[in-house]
Amino acid sequence: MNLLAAKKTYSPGSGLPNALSKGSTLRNGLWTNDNLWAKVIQLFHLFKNFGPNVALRDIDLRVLKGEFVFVTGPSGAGKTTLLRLIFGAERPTSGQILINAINLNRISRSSLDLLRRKVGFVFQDFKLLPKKTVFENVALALEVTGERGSFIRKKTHQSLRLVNLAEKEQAYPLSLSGGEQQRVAIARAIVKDPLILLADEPTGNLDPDLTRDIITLFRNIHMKGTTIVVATHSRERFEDSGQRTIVLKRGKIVVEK
Amino acid sequence: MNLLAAKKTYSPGSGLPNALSKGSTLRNGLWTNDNLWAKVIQLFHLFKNFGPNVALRDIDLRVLKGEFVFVTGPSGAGKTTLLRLIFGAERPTSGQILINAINLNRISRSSLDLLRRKVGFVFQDFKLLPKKTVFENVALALEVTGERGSFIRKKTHQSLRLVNLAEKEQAYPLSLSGGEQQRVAIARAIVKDPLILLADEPTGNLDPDLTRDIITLFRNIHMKGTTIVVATHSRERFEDSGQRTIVLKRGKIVVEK
Amino acid sequence: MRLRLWSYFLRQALMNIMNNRLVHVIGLGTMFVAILIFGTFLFLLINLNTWVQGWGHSLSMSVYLEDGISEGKRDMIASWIKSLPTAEIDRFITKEGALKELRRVLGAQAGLLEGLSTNPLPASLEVVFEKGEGLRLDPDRIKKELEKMEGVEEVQYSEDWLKRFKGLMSLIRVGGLIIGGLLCMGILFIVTNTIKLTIYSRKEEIEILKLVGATDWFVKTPFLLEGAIQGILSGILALLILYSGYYLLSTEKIHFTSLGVFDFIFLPYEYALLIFLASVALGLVGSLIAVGRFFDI
Amino acid sequence: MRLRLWSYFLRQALMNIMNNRLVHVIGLGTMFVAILIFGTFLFLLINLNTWVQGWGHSLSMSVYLEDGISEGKRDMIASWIKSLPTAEIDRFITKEGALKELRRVLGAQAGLLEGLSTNPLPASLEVVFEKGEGLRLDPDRIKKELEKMEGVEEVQYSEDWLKRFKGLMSLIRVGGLIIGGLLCMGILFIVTNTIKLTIYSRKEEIEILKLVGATDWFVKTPFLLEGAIQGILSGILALLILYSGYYLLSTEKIHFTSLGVFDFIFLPYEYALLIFLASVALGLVGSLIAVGRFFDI
Ligand SMILES: Nc1ncnc2c1ncn2[C@@H]1O[C@H](COP(=O)(O)OP(=O)(O)OP(=O)(O)O)[C@@H](O)[C@H]1O
Ligand SMILES: Nc1ncnc2c1ncn2[C@@H]1O[C@H](COP(=O)(O)OP(=O)(O)OP(=O)(O)O)[C@@H](O)[C@H]1O
Ligand SMILES: [Mg+2]
Ligand SMILES: [Mg+2]
Repeated sequence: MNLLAAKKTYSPGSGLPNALSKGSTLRNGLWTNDNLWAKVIQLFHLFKNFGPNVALRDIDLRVLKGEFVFVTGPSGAGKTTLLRLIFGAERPTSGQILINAINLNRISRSSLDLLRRKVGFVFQDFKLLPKKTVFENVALALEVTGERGSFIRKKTHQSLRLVNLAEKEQAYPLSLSGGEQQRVAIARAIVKDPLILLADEPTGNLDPDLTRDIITLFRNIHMKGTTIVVATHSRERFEDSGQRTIVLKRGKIVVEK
Repeated sequence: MNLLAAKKTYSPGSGLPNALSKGSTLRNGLWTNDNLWAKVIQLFHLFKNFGPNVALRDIDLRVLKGEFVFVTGPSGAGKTTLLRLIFGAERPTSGQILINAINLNRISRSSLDLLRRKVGFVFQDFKLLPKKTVFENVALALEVTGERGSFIRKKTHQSLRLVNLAEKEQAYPLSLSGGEQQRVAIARAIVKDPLILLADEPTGNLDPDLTRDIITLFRNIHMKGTTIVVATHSRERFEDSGQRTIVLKRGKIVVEK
Repeated sequence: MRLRLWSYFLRQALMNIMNNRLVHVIGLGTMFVAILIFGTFLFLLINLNTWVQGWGHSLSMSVYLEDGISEGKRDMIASWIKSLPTAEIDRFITKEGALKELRRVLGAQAGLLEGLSTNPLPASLEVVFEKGEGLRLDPDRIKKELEKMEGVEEVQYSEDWLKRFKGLMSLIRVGGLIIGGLLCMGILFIVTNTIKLTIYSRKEEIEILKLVGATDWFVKTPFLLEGAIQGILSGILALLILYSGYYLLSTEKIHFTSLGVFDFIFLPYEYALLIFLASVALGLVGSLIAVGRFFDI
Repeated sequence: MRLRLWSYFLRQALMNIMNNRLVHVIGLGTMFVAILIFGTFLFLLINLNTWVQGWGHSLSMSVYLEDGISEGKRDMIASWIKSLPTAEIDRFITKEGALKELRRVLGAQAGLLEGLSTNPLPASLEVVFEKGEGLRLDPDRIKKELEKMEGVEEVQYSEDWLKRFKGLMSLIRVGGLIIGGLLCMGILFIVTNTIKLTIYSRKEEIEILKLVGATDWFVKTPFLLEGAIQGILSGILALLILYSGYYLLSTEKIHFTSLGVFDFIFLPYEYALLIFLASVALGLVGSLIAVGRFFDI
């Protein structure tokens, strides 16, 4: 089945641009604990308020290179907010966020753009462009990096095959089912061989079989060295994975195992 | 807990307008099999194509008044399309749809508006108005019926309490978490005491606890006589309910139990 | 119940305006500017017309009378002229007066008149036409009528100036019609399209309203009210700005080289009202058309 | 690589235009209409100016010469007049010619000239000014200069007509400036706001592009290209329509009552180019400003 292809496809760390590539070169695809750079995501005393609402309070978290972390918690716990902060789509009220030792509080706009090219994000609400086809939506993530057309086409086809959407390439997002849209969002996030993959409720609209496929896909990507953070409410589905799980409740980390 | 309040709140069949109220008056909140009107939803040889795509093929289905039906199936099976057809948001390519013995192929625009006031729909993509508050979004479903302001306010508060969102009444949808938005969509669908409740993946963004609460809520509504059709991929969550389940695959009903 | 619904719609419209501020400000601005341009154009056209018609005042006519005409006849001719709606007799020049005038004109060369035995010059009536209305009459027709009368020898008026004047007037009329027409069409196009764009940005809202069972009118009415409010506001604003401009112009009188002072007049009351009503109608009808486009659910 | 990027942007822009047809057609239409209105205004203004200047032709000047002036002096005066850029000597009227003319004018009354012993009338040079350029000279200054010359007795020209003429010219100039300025501002406002609305309807697209790591320029460039394409198209379209209008007018000659035939001229080459460039700039800059508004992610 398609997912086996991932083995050959994913080679993170290849062709890293600028600042990001310097400290973060993967050592044979494994992370080394003693290396300062090995802490890919570091959050220090992070707070995020929306007006009077406190979405996150005093979050301290380190994610090592190549880790696979689950963030769970009830609806409104702050999972999405946490991922958005890590992605630099939202600024913290206080506290520090270091991605690959780069402080997001002090990052320039253009460096943030560069960073985002190496971080894949599966948005909870997909965020697909309705006026572009599925293929164009996925290709977009590579277009912004200025890759060559043939490379973009190859990668995009591959990525769509991985999420089982090869035959919907020319469809427009609004004509897709919920689960199909979600898979386009996943394809777009993984097409660029991200160093970090942030996935927000990536299987909320998928049936159990597809969910299992996607989890397998993530595992394959993870095995290539990609750091993965998945926010999900469906704890039980991932339970067997035996990975590190962080439980949020009302903006606080209540369990970490 | 809040859900207990549902017992008192929901009294479907009260204040039905026009044509709809005639044949469909509930008999002591129970459906009677021998009554022609008791078949609330009837689908005959239903086909739906989107261009070359066949989303539904030859669907035959009758749902009795007061039934609780699950529609499951893999992503892209046609669950959403089926519900949208029943709701009159989409026209079938061929075949007949009768809702309360009204043929949707021949219904006038204004009758369709009337029908929709008595059918609640929880959309898979929520379809909330971003420029209106949560309260206004829910109240909207009653405003269109021309109800009195005080009644609308009372019902809206109640409905939001039932989905555990009382404290988010004045928030705007874009500032809500995915699960919160989904619950607003649910509140809007049930606020009008619908005769039929169509819910498309209503718990995809909810944690297991909330999912259980929502199922309990639906059960309570069902017990008052409302006909409910829920499309969901998470079969297992509802499995214990012992309700009728229809499994779609590639647009066809493959299992009906 | 009806009243409740209307107050609901009005609240809805006002809230929508608040919630879609950017879009509404742009829509309002466009309408305001469009109406202001049209108003300014109309204002200038009307003033230009008035000024040029004022110059019609300089049209004068000399009615030369036969020698030895009886007073009765002369008075008859004079009263006929006076009966013309805008004509006025500026003065009566006797034969002697005419000679004196000629002498004055000849100046140093006046000596050549010394040798005259009889006065060869005729008496005449100098006719002027009232300011602003001079051209309602056809001077040619008047000339013909007068020349048919007994006692009138000849009628002269400056046909050259009149020709130019008439040309200018028809130029203003035709030019005004062309630009005015173009402006009108352009404004209609721009305003309705801007409204279309403002509503386009809210087509999702329309779809959702339809999905929760709103009737078409329930959806449309707030949009229409918003359009009407925009029309009212931009109409009032444009007229106010136009009046302020007029006020400035008419107090700080503008002196054109050798043309003296222009007296501006504001748009006549009916025109201003018409502009206002047109602006409200534009907002309403524009919204009605635009909102209709997005009803496919 | 740069080239690849640019071809990507161009393809992107064209695809965006296709995908957002409604919005683009409206934007294009608005720009086109706005530019057409401005172009028509400019066209009419330029033609009006030309016609009115053409009337300057009717300005003529009589230079009365002293009796017994020598041929040499007379020729000197004549050649000085000819040296003026636009002046031309229409004819030379001798003393005898002047008397003949007076006799003709007096007609029946000419008898009174019989008693003259000497010819009291002066010889004169009749000067006319070339079509269209008459007003570049200051007749007053010419008059003064001539009167200082030996052998010139008096210089007369119709100051009344000139006054009106100058007034009209400054009216056209000031009026043109006011309407033109207002029109310009109005068009700028409307077009930039329409662009703002068209981009507003796509602000989600901008947000998503930023979220997948696009640089600001990567996001902006297609919008700018779209704006430029709109500017180019609407500029060309407006000029074409304007030219068609001109063509119609100039073949189907328009006869105004008693003003004869108007000869229309098209916008001078540079003006047309300027309109075109302004339209492209409008599209570009409008998009640049508008797209900047929606960069908050
Ligand atoms: N832009 C915002 N403005 C105001 N409040 C916000 C905003 N975004 C999120 N919140 C609030 O912050 C809290 C956390 O939201 P978040 O989206 O992170 O939850 P979540 O854990 O992702 O929930 P879910 O599982 O339902 O998606 C919620 O109460 C939400 O209402
Ligand atoms: N408007 C449309 N135009 C074209 N194809 C469509 C349209 N809507 C749905 N489809 C196609 O019809 C099929 C069924 O879609 P539908 O949304 O009903 O699936 P679903 O069972 O709800 O899936 P999911 O669980 O992923 O939501 C899909 O293949 C989808 O791509
Ligand atoms: Mg979330
Ligand atoms: Mg679906």
